[in-house]
Amino acid sequence: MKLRMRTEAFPNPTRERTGCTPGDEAARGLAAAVGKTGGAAPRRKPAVTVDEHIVEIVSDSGEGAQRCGQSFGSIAARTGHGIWTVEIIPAEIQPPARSIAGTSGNRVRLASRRIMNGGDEADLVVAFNEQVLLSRVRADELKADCLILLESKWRTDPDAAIAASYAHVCDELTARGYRLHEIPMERECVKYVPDPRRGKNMFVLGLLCSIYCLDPDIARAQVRFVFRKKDEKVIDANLELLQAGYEWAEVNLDLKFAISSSRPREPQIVVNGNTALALGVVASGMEVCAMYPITPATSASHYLSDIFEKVGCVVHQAEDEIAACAFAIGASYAGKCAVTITSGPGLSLKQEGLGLAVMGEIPLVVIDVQRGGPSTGQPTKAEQGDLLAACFGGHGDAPKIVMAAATIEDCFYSVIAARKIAETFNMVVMVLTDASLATAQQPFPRPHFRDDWLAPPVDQSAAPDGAKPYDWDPRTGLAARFIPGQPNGMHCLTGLAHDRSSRVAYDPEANQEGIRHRSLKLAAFQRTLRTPAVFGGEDGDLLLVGWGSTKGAIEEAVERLRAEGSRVSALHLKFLQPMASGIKEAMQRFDKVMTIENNWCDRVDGDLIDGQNRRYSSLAWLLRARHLIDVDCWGEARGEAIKPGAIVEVVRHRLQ
Amino acid sequence: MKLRMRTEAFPNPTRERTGCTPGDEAARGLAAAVGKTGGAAPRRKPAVTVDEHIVEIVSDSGEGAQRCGQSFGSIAARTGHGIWTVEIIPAEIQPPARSIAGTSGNRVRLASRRIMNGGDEADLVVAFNEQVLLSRVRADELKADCLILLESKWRTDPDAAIAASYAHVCDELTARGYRLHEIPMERECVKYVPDPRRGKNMFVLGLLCSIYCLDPDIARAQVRFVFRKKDEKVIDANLELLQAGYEWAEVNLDLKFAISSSRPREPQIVVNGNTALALGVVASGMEVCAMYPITPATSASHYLSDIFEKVGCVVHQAEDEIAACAFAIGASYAGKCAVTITSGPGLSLKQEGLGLAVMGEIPLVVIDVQRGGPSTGQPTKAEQGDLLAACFGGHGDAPKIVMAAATIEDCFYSVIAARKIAETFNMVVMVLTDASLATAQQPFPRPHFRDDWLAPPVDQSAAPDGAKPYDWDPRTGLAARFIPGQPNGMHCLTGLAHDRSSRVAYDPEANQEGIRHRSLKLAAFQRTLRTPAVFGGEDGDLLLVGWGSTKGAIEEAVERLRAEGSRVSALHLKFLQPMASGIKEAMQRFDKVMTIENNWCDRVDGDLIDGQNRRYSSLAWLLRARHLIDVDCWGEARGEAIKPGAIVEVVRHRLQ
Amino acid sequence: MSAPLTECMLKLIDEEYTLHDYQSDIPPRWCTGCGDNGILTAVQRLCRDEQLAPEKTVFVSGIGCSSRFPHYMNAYGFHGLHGRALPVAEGVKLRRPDLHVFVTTGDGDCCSIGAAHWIHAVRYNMNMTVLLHDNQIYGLTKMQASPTSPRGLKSNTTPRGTYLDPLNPLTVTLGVANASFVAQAADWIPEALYDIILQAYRHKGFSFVRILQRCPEFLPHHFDPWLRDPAKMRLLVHPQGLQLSAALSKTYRNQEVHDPGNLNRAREIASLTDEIPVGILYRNSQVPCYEDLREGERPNTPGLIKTVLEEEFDKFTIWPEEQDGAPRS
Amino acid sequence: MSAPLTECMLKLIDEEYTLHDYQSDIPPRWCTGCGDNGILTAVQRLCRDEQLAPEKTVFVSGIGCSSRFPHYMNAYGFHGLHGRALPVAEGVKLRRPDLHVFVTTGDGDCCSIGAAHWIHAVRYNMNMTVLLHDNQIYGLTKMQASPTSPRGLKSNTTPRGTYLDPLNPLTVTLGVANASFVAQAADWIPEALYDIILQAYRHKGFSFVRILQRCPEFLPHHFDPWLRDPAKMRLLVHPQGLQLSAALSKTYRNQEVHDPGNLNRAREIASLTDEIPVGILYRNSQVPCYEDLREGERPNTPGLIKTVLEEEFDKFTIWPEEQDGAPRS
Ligand SMILES: Cc1ncc(C[n+]2csc(CCOP(=O)(O)OP(=O)(O)O)c2C)c(N)n1
Ligand SMILES: Cc1ncc(C[n+]2csc(CCOP(=O)(O)OP(=O)(O)O)c2C)c(N)n1
Ligand code: SF4
Ligand code: SF4
Ligand SMILES: [Mg+2]
Ligand SMILES: [Mg+2]
Repeated sequence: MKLRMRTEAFPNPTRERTGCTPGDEAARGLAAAVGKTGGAAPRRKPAVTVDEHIVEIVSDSGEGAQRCGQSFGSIAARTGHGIWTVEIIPAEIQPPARSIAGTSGNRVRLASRRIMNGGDEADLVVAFNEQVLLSRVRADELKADCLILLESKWRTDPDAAIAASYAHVCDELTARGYRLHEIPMERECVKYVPDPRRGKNMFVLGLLCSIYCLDPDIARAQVRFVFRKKDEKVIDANLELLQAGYEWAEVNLDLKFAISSSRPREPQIVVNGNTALALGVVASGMEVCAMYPITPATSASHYLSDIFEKVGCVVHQAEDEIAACAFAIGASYAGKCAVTITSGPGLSLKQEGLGLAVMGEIPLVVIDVQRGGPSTGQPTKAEQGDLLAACFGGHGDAPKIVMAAATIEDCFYSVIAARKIAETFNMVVMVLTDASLATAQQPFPRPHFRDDWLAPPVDQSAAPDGAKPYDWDPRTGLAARFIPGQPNGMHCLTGLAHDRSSRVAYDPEANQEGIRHRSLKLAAFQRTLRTPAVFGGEDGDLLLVGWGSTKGAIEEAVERLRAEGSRVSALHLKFLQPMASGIKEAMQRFDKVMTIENNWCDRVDGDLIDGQNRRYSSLAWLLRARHLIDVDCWGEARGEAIKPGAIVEVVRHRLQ
Repeated sequence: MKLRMRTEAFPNPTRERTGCTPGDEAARGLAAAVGKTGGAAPRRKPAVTVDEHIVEIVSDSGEGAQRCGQSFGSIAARTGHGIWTVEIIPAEIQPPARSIAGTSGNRVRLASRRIMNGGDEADLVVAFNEQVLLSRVRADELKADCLILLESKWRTDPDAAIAASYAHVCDELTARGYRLHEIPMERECVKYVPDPRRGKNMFVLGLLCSIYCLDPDIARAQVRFVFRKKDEKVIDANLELLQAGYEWAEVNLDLKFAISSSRPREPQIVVNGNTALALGVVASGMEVCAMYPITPATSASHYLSDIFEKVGCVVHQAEDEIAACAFAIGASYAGKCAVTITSGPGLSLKQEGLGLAVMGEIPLVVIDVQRGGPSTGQPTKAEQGDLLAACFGGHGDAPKIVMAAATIEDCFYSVIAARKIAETFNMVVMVLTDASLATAQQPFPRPHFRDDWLAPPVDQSAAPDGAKPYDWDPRTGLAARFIPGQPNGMHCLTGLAHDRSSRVAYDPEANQEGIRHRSLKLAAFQRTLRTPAVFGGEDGDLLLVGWGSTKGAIEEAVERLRAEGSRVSALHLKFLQPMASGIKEAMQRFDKVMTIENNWCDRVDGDLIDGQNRRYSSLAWLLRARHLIDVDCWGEARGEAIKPGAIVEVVRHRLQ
Repeated sequence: MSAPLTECMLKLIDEEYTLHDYQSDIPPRWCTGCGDNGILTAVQRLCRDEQLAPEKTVFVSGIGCSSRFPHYMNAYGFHGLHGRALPVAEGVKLRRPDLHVFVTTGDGDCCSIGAAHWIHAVRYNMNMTVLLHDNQIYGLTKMQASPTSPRGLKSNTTPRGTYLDPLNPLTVTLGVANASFVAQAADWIPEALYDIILQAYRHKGFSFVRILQRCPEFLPHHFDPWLRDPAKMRLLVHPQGLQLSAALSKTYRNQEVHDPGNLNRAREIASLTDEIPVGILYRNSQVPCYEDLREGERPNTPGLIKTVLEEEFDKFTIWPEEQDGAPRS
Repeated sequence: MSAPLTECMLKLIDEEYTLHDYQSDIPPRWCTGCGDNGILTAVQRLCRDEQLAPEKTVFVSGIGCSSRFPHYMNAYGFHGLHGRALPVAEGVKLRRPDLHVFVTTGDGDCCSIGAAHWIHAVRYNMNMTVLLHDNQIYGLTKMQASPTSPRGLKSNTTPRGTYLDPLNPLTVTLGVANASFVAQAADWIPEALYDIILQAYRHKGFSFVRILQRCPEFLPHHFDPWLRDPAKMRLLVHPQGLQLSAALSKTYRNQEVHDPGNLNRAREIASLTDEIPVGILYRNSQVPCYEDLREGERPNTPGLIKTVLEEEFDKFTIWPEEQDGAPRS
């Protein structure tokens, strides 16, 4: 059995295109426009060439910073920059205005090359009020000398307290070295629209296009696209605001950055991880997705609900996760391999059902978009806390396959692979992603549809004479299963211990025979896995091992560290249970091995924690048990993606 | 904080008493009786002195073999023998008569010394028909030269097929070397009772008392006790049958075994593991047990339902396991530390609830009487399959304490300890037992009640000014909790990430602070644990490590192996998460370390299984990860207690 | 278990399934006198009379004595998890309308641990026949109280008697939106049992039949009052409902003409405590089935999947320079 | 959050709790115009008028916008798991009859994932007040259909509209044995809301109040038809039920005199689809409370525990030779 694994980064042949080229058509058009509006003639501004920038746009939720950021990201991507966008999600549904907990927006990292994570602190932030700005300062998300573009209207706010707070924040931040630019956003917007609060975000988009020398045609096309469902008047108004922002920046701002870009040779798609998952479900040929709403998995189901019916398939919102799991099992049993999508708490509830699928050898795909735990934890935040529960969560001996998506592209292909594995081995396959992949966007090569992604049609042919539903192959543990409708295949599937004929097995031998063969399938599958490649050097002082969404950050950290001369490499695992062969050998080529995981492990600093009681990160635990190598770990449970810079820091420290 | 741990075997001062003493009062009385009934004068029979015997009584279910066996065990115990009884439970609720799946009965191991497990194959079996006898032969439960006492009526059964089958089985078994004695049980019984099928079991009890020279007074007292709720007529009839059996054996059987016995100096109680658990719940001072019926945990709840109301407490049968867990959490939250009792499938369902208790730091005791898994598996059979699910089952980082009861006595004290730990650390404490402890009986010293077993009364005093509900101690992670009714302690407990005031925590720091402290409590508790003692020698060639119900079998195997001269020792763990310090050092003193567990691990014999994919037994996995020692494992998933002989075999083989 | 292929071939010739074709080679393992035996017989008769192809028939159950049912049918069986039979059956039916789906469940399985699924299954109204084997006790786990156990019943978890009045599965079901077929039968009136199950099977939608079932093992004389005195059984008769044979209506004189279309009266009848109503309490053929509402207009062919995927990809695509740089809307 | 001790002392002197005493220092974080705000106000008024000691009052909830409720009360709060508020509340109440227990839950929390617990909580009839905030949508998770969403409602999981008729929480509750208090209120009639919650609180038993609650964020105009046209609201009035102020009965002329003792009529009223009934549908003060039925005759003192344990030990004891070798019965 061959599976198409798409873990390696996609080779990205490009043609170079650098510097700000105000000479081009579009810009001249705008310059002219600027002329027309009779402002001062546009000054020729030298664009500072940078390799990358991280830009944040933050506002109260509902003010459209998210849409602005996403559009900015798309424009940058279409212009040919490498991008990675991260949503800044308010913790509350409807937080009060100008509140720290309510900060909503988007972070866009744009670079001259393809990038695989959200990067470190921001270089430039656009804030709609000083409170949301503060929340980013407090969270240490801004570079020390970060550029700030702040709505200036608050300075003169009728409410004295607000005006004071605004002034105070401005003074403090300037004092602390931030480069503050106050911008009369609404004052400018009212010139074009009645309610400036709603139009602001497009004005800001214009500003940013000017500052980063983005192709105005693409910008306009993007705005049209965003408002495609609205009528012409709305579209025109927003185009006007875009232009106004662009002009205002050209005239009033001394900020221009040139980031070289190169349009890819082949088409790319820009989606977030959850959208990629949903597309993967469609592409896998599965017909049923049974789910119960839960953050952050739900948005995948939302998008899937939208498109799945177009291919005649069903998203079933069940009464709870247990029903969703049972429903999916029923559909799979009847020949329609199904998927159930959930997040941590849902995974805990499905454990019993998963055990039944294991026992009955019913193929099933389970997607867990991990969030902050334990219990209800931090529903909107990122964490990699469910690995051990995915491997060992159910009672009894219930072997499952556990894999994790490492990139947004991987979310798409992982689902297709999972369905194939599930139906080839009649097993439960878990796909782990997390909140950081769920909402992050990044371009990747547009997939080329292949028929072999799809499930074959349900077999309804008669079962051979005397064939048994669990006729386990002694070498692989595999058995053909009979699907309702197949003449001659009638049997009673049961969660009780059973023999090859699916009859309840009371004697010790029959029980062990079943357990042995279900376990054997995991080994059989393990033999099909390729040893993952080491990123960096084949040997050295330190090997960082990771899984899931941390891949981009870890590899970027490795690049930086190697650039400094450290002999650090990285190994990223797609399959966590079972694991590919050769991992031990890879680890042995390094003096130290450490996992980097976005989950908790005890720090050994306190006086209580020692080798006898330290609780390790999940992957470290698995590697130690399997390979008896002293795998150290470093992890955070801060509810956000790990930054490459943080990893660099940790490694520098460990290597001292 | 000091906890009373009762893992070490109890010192058992005794006075010797050996040989068969037909000269004593009781026996003379019987002899006389024999005379009266005009049978041949009782022949003086030399009693073969043996150190121990394993006796099985098997019948169709409903024929009373279980009652006979239990009584036999109690009489032997009261006579001063060491005993261990094991129930032989039919796999079906109401199996057809004379069927193999329907075999019901009891196995009694009686010895001259205290014994801690059910031993190996049987020396003598009493069977009510040849089919149930066959089931024991097939299951390899009988010694090669096992003595068989078989009801003979089938030989002349009107149904030719039955008579034939009977004759056939008799011939075959005799041919195979079993020592068969055909006994006209019913023919004898009809002399005393109208329905011999119902009285048979007491007749057999009489036989056995004669064969094993048990004190007739004690036998009679036992029969009176068994039928204490029945009227005198019933009691007398059964006493007559007892006597008849005794006489018949004295006259017609050439079998007498003398096993030396010694009445203990202090009172002992004889109960099974589930009864011990229920007594432990009462003794722990808990007031609420919320459960949902599930085999094999239910019988504990049955007995508890019977006695708990006498102390004004409640067993609540909830609508399902999730509700049972939530109900217990509610009671604990309100100051009444509660217990929820379940088995594998229930544990899987409770995972989400347990995560909440961890997050809210609500003390909770969870008892899991493990059964055969996965899924519905083998509900009535023994397995140790839930260890990893107990440790890692829930999503997110949910540290719990996991302990296992090693003996029946330990079932009692573990519950008391669990309640104390739970309330001292505001944690979830899991107590693992299994089906083999649940139904096995053995005498242990009658506990001396202590007030400090009980929970202190609920604190309703006002909370100190400005005190916070989660004011974590930076060194131990402990925080005082406020219980409803305490003035000044009002707060909103939440499953969301929260700060010291129990307010929803949105920022990274607060989230990590909570996770860190909840994890720290595990380390703080770990520091209170004593290093378990090695059984056998302090160093050697092989260390066997076990947990839970396998203790008796492992240690007996070690005794035998050491008697052969092998340098084998055993280490038994009561706490699995966290584990005591010093275990690594103990393991390092041996050339090889191997766990013995009643759960599945891949055999390395096949061509597919290798070090890269072998699935280890649960404890082996934990020890390998923690201590990086190449801990091997051997386990079975045969649904029954592991036999000391099996362990001896395995070890001999590994040591070659 | 599975009849050899040759036999199947023969079937195709003389088209006739006999009772034997529905009996698995595992002999039923219920206690003698257990009501489940009678229900099994009735269902096997139904399959024979309706000539259901065994390979097209699926029996889904949970866990319990009653849930052993599928093992004794020669058909596809799914003996799953305690309480989860209904969602499994829904999953089976959703994309396989060609399959005849039956669910056998117990009073604990359906009304206790499975209660949420039960309520929602009624609302989904998928086309399946649900037999609630209500023996008012937990049989398999050896006699614990069930939600339908009468107040005061002594059981192993209630040695001094249960504390609460029993849950009434009929009134609960009749309180749920989209209830489309609700009936009650008793295992000791096999003729009515058969007729009711037959109408349940023929009803397109979620047919819920509560069957009062004897458990001689644990509640030997539980239903004696009703067995002894037929007058305590109220038979619901109606042209659209149950019609009694002469013999039956001679024994059971306590009859009520009840129109299964009358919901309010159905609820009143369901609420009877002393008398046991037998018959069809409610039927509404107008309620749509979830599987029909969710049926795709077009079959999910590879071609269709490709088309839709490409459409979606287009929305998110960045085209190379050569091509139009603008996103397509 | 917790008032300093001194303040508590003062309380003991002038005995009077004010509204302020029930407000936590966390400002409610619901959307402006969210019906939950009105419910919070009504409950805080209730606590004030009934002078409930904050430390003796416990608010238990599940997960959802509505389940944030306990954070905003100055009392003990338990913001637990999605769907599990009721069993938690039962556990709290069982051994602490001295505590006033309230449950706030949502239509998804109670009627979807929590449905089994809901059915059984009604049957247990423990003395607590349950407020079902029914906004007919999943709010917290951003607009998915709920079981009570009207058919055709477009939501994120049903972009083409929901497929089924809504579940009716009133008819379901009225179908459950031991139902003892069932009422309906609407957040936009605060006066009736308050009166109904007050009677619910004063009823000894499980008081179930379904509150139609506006969710302006996701269903801005959802209840407009009923808001615009008071005639579409049917107010249930009765000496034993709701009594309307002159003002109220002037606006809401569509009134029915309904005796809360009449179960059959209650079920009919509950089944109304076009009109929204407001008031007390059913009340039965005779149903015993589970916590009373389970109350031990004797308190579990160490002395009693020792006595009972020794009794039990005796049954299983083997005495040393010196003592009587016979088991004690
Ligand atoms: C999750 C889970 N909980 C509990 C059980 C144990 N169990 C098996 S059947 C059953 C109830 C049986 O009663 P009922 O549903 O009425 O079926 P009956 O045996 O009476 O036909 C229970 C509690 C289980 N198998 N799984
Ligand atoms: C086990 C579990 N499943 C799902 C969720 C996600 N979730 C949180 S609230 C909610 C439903 C909210 O709707 P409702 O109960 O009506 O409350 P509302 O927000 O409308 O007040 C869901 C599905 C969860 N937190 N836990
Ligand atoms: S225990 Fe009761 S329900 Fe189960 S098989 Fe026996 S009689 Fe039937
Ligand atoms: S989303 Fe709806 S229910 Fe939730 S707070 Fe806002 S308005 Fe209220
Ligand atoms: Mg039952
Ligand atoms: Mg809602």
